[in-house]
Parts: sequence; C-alpha cells; structure tokens
Amino acid sequence: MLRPVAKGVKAMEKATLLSLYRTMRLIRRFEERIVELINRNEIPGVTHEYVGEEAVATGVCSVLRPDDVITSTHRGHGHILAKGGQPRRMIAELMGRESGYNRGRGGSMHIADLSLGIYGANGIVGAGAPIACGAAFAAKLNGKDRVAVAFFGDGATNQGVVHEAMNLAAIWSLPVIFVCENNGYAISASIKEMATIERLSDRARGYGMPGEWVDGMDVLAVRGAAEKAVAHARRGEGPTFLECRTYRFVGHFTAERALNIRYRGDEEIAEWRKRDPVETFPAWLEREGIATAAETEGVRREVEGALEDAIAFARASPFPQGEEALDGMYATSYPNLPARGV
Amino acid sequence: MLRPVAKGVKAMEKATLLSLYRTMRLIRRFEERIVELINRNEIPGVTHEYVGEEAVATGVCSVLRPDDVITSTHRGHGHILAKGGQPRRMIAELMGRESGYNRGRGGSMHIADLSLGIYGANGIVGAGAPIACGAAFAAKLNGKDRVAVAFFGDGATNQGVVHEAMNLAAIWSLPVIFVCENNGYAISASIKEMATIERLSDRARGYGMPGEWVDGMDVLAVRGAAEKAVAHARRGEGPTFLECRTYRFVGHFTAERALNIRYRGDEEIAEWRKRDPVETFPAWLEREGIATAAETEGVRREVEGALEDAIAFARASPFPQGEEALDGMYATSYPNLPARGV
Amino acid sequence: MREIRYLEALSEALREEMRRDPRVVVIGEDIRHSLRGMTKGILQEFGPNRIFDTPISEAGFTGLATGAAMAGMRPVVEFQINALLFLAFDQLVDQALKLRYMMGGQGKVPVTYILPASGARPGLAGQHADHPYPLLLHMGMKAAMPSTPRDAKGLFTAALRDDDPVMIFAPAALGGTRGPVPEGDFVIQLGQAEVKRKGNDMTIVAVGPLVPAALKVAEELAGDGISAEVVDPRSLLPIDHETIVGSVRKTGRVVIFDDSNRTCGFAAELAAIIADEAFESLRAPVKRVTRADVPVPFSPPLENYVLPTRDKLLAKCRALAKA
Amino acid sequence: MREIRYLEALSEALREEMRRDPRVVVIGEDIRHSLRGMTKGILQEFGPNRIFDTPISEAGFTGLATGAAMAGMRPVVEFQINALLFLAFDQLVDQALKLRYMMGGQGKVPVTYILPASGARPGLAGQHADHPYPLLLHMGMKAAMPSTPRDAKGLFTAALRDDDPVMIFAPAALGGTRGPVPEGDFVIQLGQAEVKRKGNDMTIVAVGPLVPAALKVAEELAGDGISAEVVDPRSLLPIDHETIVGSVRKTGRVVIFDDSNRTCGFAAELAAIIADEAFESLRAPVKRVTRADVPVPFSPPLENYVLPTRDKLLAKCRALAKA
Ligand SMILES: Cc1ncc(C[n+]2csc(CCOP(=O)(O)OP(=O)(O)O)c2C)c(N)n1
Ligand SMILES: Cc1ncc(C[n+]2csc(CCOP(=O)(O)OP(=O)(O)O)c2C)c(N)n1
Ligand SMILES: [Mg+2]
Ligand SMILES: [Mg+2]
Repeated sequence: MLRPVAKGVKAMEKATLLSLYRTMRLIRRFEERIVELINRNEIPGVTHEYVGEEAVATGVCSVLRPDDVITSTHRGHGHILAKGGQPRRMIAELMGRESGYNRGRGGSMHIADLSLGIYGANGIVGAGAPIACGAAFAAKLNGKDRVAVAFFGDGATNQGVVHEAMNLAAIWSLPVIFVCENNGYAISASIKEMATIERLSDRARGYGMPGEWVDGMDVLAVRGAAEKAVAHARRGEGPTFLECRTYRFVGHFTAERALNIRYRGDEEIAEWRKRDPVETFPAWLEREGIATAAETEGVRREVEGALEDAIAFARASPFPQGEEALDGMYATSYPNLPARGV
Repeated sequence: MLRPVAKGVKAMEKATLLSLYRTMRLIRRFEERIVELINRNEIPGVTHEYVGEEAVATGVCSVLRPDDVITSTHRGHGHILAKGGQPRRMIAELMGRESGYNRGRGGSMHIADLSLGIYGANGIVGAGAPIACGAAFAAKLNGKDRVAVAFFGDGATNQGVVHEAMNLAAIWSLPVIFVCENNGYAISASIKEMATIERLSDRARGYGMPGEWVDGMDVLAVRGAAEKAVAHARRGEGPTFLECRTYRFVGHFTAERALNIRYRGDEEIAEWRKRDPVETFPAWLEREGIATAAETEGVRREVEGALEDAIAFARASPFPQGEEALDGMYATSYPNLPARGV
Repeated sequence: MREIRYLEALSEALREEMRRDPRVVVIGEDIRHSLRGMTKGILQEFGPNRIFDTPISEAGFTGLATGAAMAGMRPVVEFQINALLFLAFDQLVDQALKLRYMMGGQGKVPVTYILPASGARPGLAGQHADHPYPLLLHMGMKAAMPSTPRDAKGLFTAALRDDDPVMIFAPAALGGTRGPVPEGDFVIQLGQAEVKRKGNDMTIVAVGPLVPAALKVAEELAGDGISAEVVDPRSLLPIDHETIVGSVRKTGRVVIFDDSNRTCGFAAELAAIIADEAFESLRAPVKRVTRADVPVPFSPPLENYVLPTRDKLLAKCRALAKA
Repeated sequence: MREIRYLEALSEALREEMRRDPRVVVIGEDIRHSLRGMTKGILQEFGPNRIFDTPISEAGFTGLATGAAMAGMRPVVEFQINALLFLAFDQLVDQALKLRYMMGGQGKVPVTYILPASGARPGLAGQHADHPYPLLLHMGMKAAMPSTPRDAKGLFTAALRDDDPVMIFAPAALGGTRGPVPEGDFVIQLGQAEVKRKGNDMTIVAVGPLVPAALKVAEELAGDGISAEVVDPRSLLPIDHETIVGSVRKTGRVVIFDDSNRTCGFAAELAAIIADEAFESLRAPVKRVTRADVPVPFSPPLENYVLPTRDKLLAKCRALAKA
C-alpha cells in the first residue's frame, strides 16, 4: 500500500521536505550515472545500486547529526550520500583517483568519511553491525549523546555476528539503531525462503529490544520511525531494531543483467515501481501544495548539476602512484612492514 | 520450586524410572571419580563436570534411539553417558590410553562414539549446533526419521553460529532439538548480565520454531518436554528449542577452586542443591512406592561397580605410541601428509 | 580433444560425480541460479534435493556440511568469495578438519569446498580479492588450485572422491580460459605437481592464475637464451616435494611466483622446503614474487603494484640468471 | 632489579597504561574475575567503566572494539583461548586490520589483542592448544610473543601505544616464570629481535615458549664444543630481518625452532628470508623444528611426539653441526 502522507507532516518545514526529495533524487541519479560510467569502463568493477531504496537511507539519515555514526554495506552509496557524503569525492573514489574518499584504495565497497561519521561501506554482509556498536559504546562511555546506525539487509539478519551485535547492544543498552533494509532478496535468495517469520523485526524480542516495522518506500514514515528510535537511543534507553520494507528496482549489482539470472517476476518489479519514492514523493509535495512543480524541477536541475560537477572533478583528478600502494595501512610504521611482494 | 512428580508418571515402567535414576547416579559418580583421578594426576588436564545437571542429559537422551545423533559440549560426560557411552572407554580416554574412545587423541572435550550417534564433545562453545543440523539434514534427505539433538549452554546462546544453526533448521524444517542447558552461568558470567530476556527459549520465536521451557532439575519434566520435541521432529515438523533451567553445583571446571574466584553466593548453591535430582528422584521413587530402598541402593552399588571396573580397565590399558601421533587425521592419505615437525 | 572452459570443466566434474554418487549434494549461496556459473543446470538435472541455496550463514552451513558428511553424505560447499572462509574459519579448521583426528580416527568428513571465483579480479578491492590458501594449508587442510581446464576437472574430481575435507581454489582470472579436457571419468590425484614447461637454467614455481603468466615469461626468457622450467604445484597440500625439489636440483635456481600474501605464504613454505632439501644444488638465493602484504587496493595502478605480475617475475628471473 | 612473574608483568603493563591513558578499556570473557590472571585487580582499581565482561560472542566483541577504537578509545581485547581467534577471524583480519588501508589512511584502529594463555598446556588437546600466529602474520597483523617477563612488559606496552591492531601472544607455558622487570614506564619497540645468547657456530632462532628450551640446548651444545647463538625474534611482525639474518651470516648454520604448525608457518617465513638474504653465508641446509601438522593430541606420549621439544632441537643441532 502506498502511503506517502504521514500524520503531522504539515508541521514540517518545507525546506526539510524538499531536502528529503533532493537526497532521494540525488541517490537515484547518482546510481544511474554510475552505471553509465561503469558501462563506459570509466569505473572499474561493479557496484551495488541502491535504486528503489532511497527512502530508507534518506529518512533515517535525515534525523542524524553530523557526529552520529553509520556503518554501511556493499550497497552503500545511498547511505553515504544521505549522511552528507560529497558526490565529488565519491565518484573520484569510484574512478580510483587520488582525490577520492579513500584515495583510490577502497572503491565502492569501502567508501568512508570519518569526519562525517561514515565508518565505511563494507564488503562483508553483516560485518558493520558490531562496529556500529563500538562507536555507540565509545559515545556512551564518553558521556556523549551520539548514536550509531547499523544499516544491513534482510540477508544479513541470518549472519551470526548481527545477532551477537544485537545482544551486545541490548545488554549494555548502547545507543544503536539496527536498520534492516528488507528489500526481499539477498542476491537471488528470497527472504521468504531464508527465514520462517514474516517480520524480521520480531527477532528484536529475543534481545528485549523494541522491534519496529515501517514502510520503506515512504520516506516520512521511515523518518518518523527513525526519529523515535534515535530519541530513545539518545535518552540512553538503548537500541532499536527498525525493519524498513523496501525493494530494489534493479539487479543485485551492475553485472546482474549480463548473468541472465531470473529470480523474481517482472510483475513484482512493476508493482513495486509504482511506489517509487523518487516519483511519488515529489508528486505528493506538489499535490499537497507544499512545493510547486518549478521547485521540484529546481531540485532535479540542482542534482544534475552537482553530478556533472562531480564527474568532471573525478575525471580531472590524477590516479594515485603505484609506489604509494604500500602506504597507509599502518598508523604506526616500522621497517620491513608491510612486506613487499618482490 | 521442587516438582519431581510429573503427571502420568505412574503409567511409566518401573524399569524406565529406575534406569533414569541409574543414569543420573552414574553421571554424578563418574564426575566425582574423575575429579579424584585428576587430583591424583592420573588424568592430565582438567575437565568440566556435569554435577547438578544430570537430569537434563538423562531426560533428553532417555527418549532418543541409538541411531539418533547428539552433539555435545565442553561439559560432555553427562551427555555421552546418557546416550550410552561406556565408562570404560571414556575413562581410558581421559587417561590418554589407546583403548579410549578416541585412542587418546581427544581427551575430555572430544569424546565421541559415532556408532552410538555421539558426534563428539566439543571444545568450542556453540560449534556443535550446526553439526547437529547436518546430521538432521542427512536424515531428512535419506528419508530416515532419525533426529539430532544439539546440547549447549546458556552462554552459547550468544554465539552467532547457534543462531545461524537455528535459522537453518527452521527454514529446512530439520529434525533437530536445540537443548539449551541454562545453568545460569558461562564460567563466571551470569546469564542475567549477558542477555536481557528472562527465558532464552523466547529466542526461538525469531525463527518461527516452538520454544519450550522446562525445569531442568526434574528428570521427568525434561523427559516429557523432550518426548514432545522429538515426536514433533520425527513427524517432520521441524526443530524445537528446549530450555532446561538447571544449575552446576561445582566450579566451571576442575581447576576453579585453585583459581579462587567467586561469582556466586554459597546460599545460591545451597538453595539449588536442595533440588539435586540425584537425591530427590530416588527419594521420590521410594516415597511413591515405585522402588524400594533396597532397589535404589542396588542401583548405587551397580554404578560403583561399573566405575571400579572402568577405572581398572583404563589403568590396565597401554598408552598409545608416540610415533602413531601422525596417523588418523586423514581418511585418504598421501605422501608428505601430515607434515612432520622435524 | 574437445576444448571447454575452465568453469565448464568444474561444472562437468561436479555433474558427472553427482550422477555417479547420490550422496553428493551441493550447498551454498545463490547456487540454484548459479551466480558463479559452476552450478548451472544442476537444479534442472538433479532437482531440489541435491542443491541447496543457503541463508547468508557461512559458519552455519559449513558446520551443517560437516554433520551431513559425518552422517554419510558427501556435500560440496560453494563459497561465493574467498573472504567468506574467514567467517566459517572455526567450522573449517577447528571442526571439519580436526574432528576425525580428535575422535581417534572415527568416521570421516568428506566435504569438498569450492571457490569458483577465488582471488583477485580488477576492481574487487580489499575484501573480495584475497587468496588466502596459506591459512588453510597451515592448519592442514588439503587444497588444490588448478591452472587449466584439464587440471580443474581432474583435481575437482579427486577432491570429490577424497574422504577428507578438500578445498579447491578456482581463480576468477581463469574461469573463462579454454583448453582440452578429457571426457568422462578423469582424475588427477592430489599431491602431483606438473612440469608445465621444461627448462634447465632456472625453475619458476607458479601457482594457479600465475601459471599462464609464468609460461609467457619463460618464453621471453628463452629469447634471452635462458631456459626456464615452469613447475605448477597444482596441489597446494599435499605438496609434491619430489617434483618441485627435483626441478631445483636440476636448475640450481628458483623463483617462486605465488598469488597469496608474502609473509608465511605458500611461497615461504616452498622456499623453506627448497632451502632444506635442495640446498646442496642451489647456486643462487631462493627468490619469491608474491603479493605485497596489504589488502588489494582498488585503483588499477595501485592494484598492479601490489599483485604479482609478469613484469615483476621477468625482472626477478633476469636478475637471478646473473646471480 | 625486582623479579616478578610473566603474567604479573603483563598485568603491570596494562594497569600502568590504564592509569596513564583513560581511553584504555579492557574487553573479554571472564576478565573481571580474571580467569586468566592478567586482569586481576582492574575492576577494583578502575571500576566497571574500564573493564567489560562480554557474552560468548567473539566476532561481536572484536568488531565492537574496532568501532570503539575508530571512535577514539584504545580497547584491549582479551581472548581466553587461541581458538577463539578463528571465531573472530573476519572481524580481525578483514575488518580491524584492513579498514584503515581500505579507507585510504583515514582514522586508526588502536586495538591490542592479548592472549594470556596461548599455545599448548598438557592435556588441553586439539582445540585448545593451537598457536596460530602465522595466520595473523600472513594477513599482515602486527604481533609479538615475549619469552621473558621483561619482554612481556616491554612489548605489551609497545602494543598498547601502537596505533594499529597488535596481537600479543603470551604462552601459557611461560605465565608462571619469574624474571627481572623494570619498574615504571618501559617499552620494547616492535621489530627488534634479541640475541639471548651469543655464539659462533650456529644460530638457533627460537620463539616464545621455546626460548628457554633453546637456551638449555645451547648450554648442552657448549658441552659438545658447539657454540650456538640463540636469537629470539620477540616481534613476530614486523620481523627484524637484520638481527636474524645477521646472526646467520655470522654462523652460516641455522635451525628455526617454532611453536606453530609447520606448513606456511613462522619458521617457513624465516627460512625463506634466510635462504634469500643470507644465502651467500649459508654452509648447510636451513632446518626447521616445529609442530607437526596435526591437532595437538591429548595423550602425553602423542603430544610429546607432535610438539617441538628440546630433544628434537638438540638432535637437529648436533646433526647440523656436522653438515
Ligand atoms: C558474509 C557475506 N556473505 C556473502 C556475501 C556475498 N554477498 C554480497 S551481497 C549479498 C546479499 C546481501 O543481501 P542483503 O543483506 O539482503 O542486502 P541487499 O543486497 O539486498 O541490499 C551476498 C550474499 C558477502 N559479501 N558477505
Ligand atoms: C567460542 C568459545 N568461547 C569461549 C570459550 C571458553 N569457554 C569454555 S566454556 C565457557 C562457558 C560456556 O558457558 P555455557 O555455554 O553456559 O556452558 P556451561 O559451561 O555453563 O555448561 C567458555 C566461555 C570456548 N570454549 N569457546
Ligand atoms: Mg536484501
Ligand atoms: Mg552455562
């Protein structure tokens, strides 16, 4: 069910609403441009696109402060953009340039900006969950009211370490929000086959923490639920498990089309596409008279401009020098370390 | 609350009831004799005694068939004896003799008898759970109505792999019973601090499987709950999580006393000791007129005899030859394998 | 002989064994749809009781395979990426591998682990490009890394028939290569290295994805008048001491060209074996060309700097010829 | 100088650093009650906000330490047994160790892992007796294994002040040994091997729990008229090439006496380094005395056969002296 109108919305600032739209639109177009660049071999490898899931990262990160922490996943671009990551440095990273967030060391699955509390995308499913707990642990010990958000997918909920992390957060009452982006699939595996319960948020009970479920195609609903969980955490009342039901409109990764695998029907995709938050949300803004068509068009233009600029920046940036490949692993260095290959 | 009388008990065979007593008494005295042998340096290392928890293994294994499988823990003697393990070969193993179950290769934490479905004690907390699932998986694929029991402690419920195993058993509807022996502590760590929920069996819900709780000091209650879970599994209806609330009367392992650590009060131990199944059960048998004092005394004498015999057998058995230490690791052997140390 | 691709050779080995032996079942992530290309057609041919898509629970399903193997099945476990071994490490090296020994030789654990996209591919970066076979070897797990479609079929079949855990690393870089592969039952026993090119002046021991590169280097060296022998261990454990040491005894010079990290890597083990067993014949220092000990970086120039490449091998061989 | 026990030296290093640096917190299983003896008194002195008993969730609390370190803390993680590293392996080698590099040098992960009962003790058997440092070294993790109380204090302090993940293996066999230990601030930098006994005829490189045994063997060899130098690497990574290779250059003969498995072990790495860098000076094959590649068996005669012992070292040295 499409439910883009949330209670109490009218009271929100127009600027906030437009910025939610801007973030969602930015994520969408970012991903679309990235795919073009991959197909043109300007970006090595493949990426995991967040297309269709924009409302989740956008809604959650809209209630976070710059000093709050997130840990992300293989499908990280949306989280990073929503947390304030700069498209310039992200695209430069994806192109393997020295000006990229990771100076070309990381690529898509490792983009991080510690100054924005982005503790990194992560190539290992579920691995970010305990790391988020650690950031929350530090905040708590230092008496800061910072929170940490662990993003992960439905597939990740079957990883042992995610359970261990939930339990740790629960017993120590850590300010963590476990945001489960349930897009229905882990690559080709339907969560219906991989878990026996309807709502993954029910697993929260096993740790005595609140388990919430929210429509992940509805940015305001996500924002509302996240607000509640974040406030709970900031008050020192501990973690929340927040399941956001969403969907990816595209393949698991850029290469999926070439693999020619089929694990879901076109009708299912079409059905979910009707609820595309990047389409329905601006339509609702206009319908409700919150923003004019010119204003939403303005957002779109701005986004295009930002991406053009970012791509141009990245293209103009130099590659790192091969000889520097052994730098940066250790903060405290020693002779003979790291060992060279020759 | 002490509740040794279970409904419908009168209908049970007297022989069965006496054999439950025999098993519990055997486990208790086995452990006590082992501690003596350790203190006399006849057994190298230390063991984890099952003293106080006898009703759990006894109740559960009393409803298993020889072809059913169990995976055990570091605290394995009770499970193995209850599943039919021979004291002779167990004690020989503990003394490091060639006639031991593992030909001296394993010691306490690895005793196994595949012919009895005992897939091994295990030194790694939680590690047996997925292995039990595998035995159940094989049974299911082969159309056998065999079940597998994974024993583990309260502490193990915080291990990721136990969750992964529960989920696997749930989605594939495997004939597994997850028997959680909640003795309140993982070494010095109280489960009250290590989990936020009162009943660990509540975690079963996260996998859509039945979660049962039973008084683990009551062998008939354990037996009854296990019977139900086993029947459920044999009918192909999938796994059950069975929490047995119990207590260990002694230290985590033989060496605890020497360490001089204190994480629980004497009163707590005294309180639980009042419910000692090895004492209350025969008292109840006599009180109810099911067995005479002479009969329970007969059980005790028989147990002592069996242990004397086992110890004598073990003592008389030769040690393995050092040169054989590299044999037996691989079923399919090759030159240069395993690599020697010199 | 007909030519097929490396991945097809693996797939053929698996399907032929599944036809012969009903105890063989396949377990892994996204294997019904064959994300990695090795299990294509298995669901259609063998049905859902022979192939199982798992949740993302590497430790869990690895342990499940162990239990199933102890109960008489012969599971094949596919890992989508090498890093997943880290998640299942306890179940691999402290359970599956050790149980039989610790049980005093009772039972057996015939599981074959297959990594049909192991090692580096451009752009995979730090967590998807490791080639951590030395970790398994150190613990005593049998393993092989075929370098040709023929070896892929033969060694995978040997692994499937072995009664112990065996891990097959199938480098991503080789998945698409073509070559002649015998039809029908075909086994290459573990523990048998192969001389892939004969030579007299120096030995290059090269593994898996580096074998083709080593052969090209040997070709170039021939142009310089240097006759290099290329030995492919194929089996990582057991190690064929005889063939490897034999070659070095003949040539007196050796470069080990390995696709894992350097410290305590496979090249270190071979160097140690050679420095002991072939010492009297050595005429120059034992050289290694390996990965550098950093995560594989994403950006191509960095990646190239870190991985063992043809250029680096060539330079090392030329220097060694003069040493 | 006053003499204290090895475990006390570790404990002192930790407590002194906790006094100096409020960011140091300790995380692990049963550490408040100090099951392993290293954290005794910490709860009393520093209170419950500096020491945290964890659930049995090794991957979870290892990852938590990583996140806390990235957020500015300096966690110390105690592992009760070495095998627990296998359970946290992904979080150790694919997360904590790699994050800084993969993030392009952003931030740091100053976690010290300490194993105050590592390696074998009689009767521990297959899953509690591994000494798997080569696995960590292969992935690039800094590590040290002190062999004396003095080195224990100095190296642990260095690890605590290092801004990267560092692992300290503290062998169970040494926990009770006594020796002189400087009071107050005392650091031994990583990467510095120490010649524990001077000699000219051969080099014995011995690690951790084997150092005392090596010294006794050197004594016995002296009786035979053989002057053996005993080098203790102390730091496993970084490796002090200069001291180790320097000794071999001087003596021309070497036996590496290592407490891990053989294949791709630490001894293999040292042998490979020596066969490359000290080749010209070598007068005999490079020899290793290590564990055999099987789980440590329970029964004493078997255990003795598998572990590296004084007898085996002595025999090897005597044979080498004649080679
Ligand atoms: C631990 C682990 N197992 C498997 C993989 C391979 N893999 C990458 S993404 C993915 C699916 C993840 O599914 P989910 O958590 O639902 O996230 P989604 O891709 O749907 O966003 C898998 C299996 C991995 N990277 N890490
Ligand atoms: C994975 C793992 N972590 C830690 C240990 C060390 N250890 C052995 S037993 C134990 C406590 C286990 O507690 P529980 O599961 O409740 O079983 P109990 O000892 O109470 O029977 C611990 C921490 C281990 N063997 N394995
Ligand atoms: Mg998903
Ligand atoms: Mg317990």
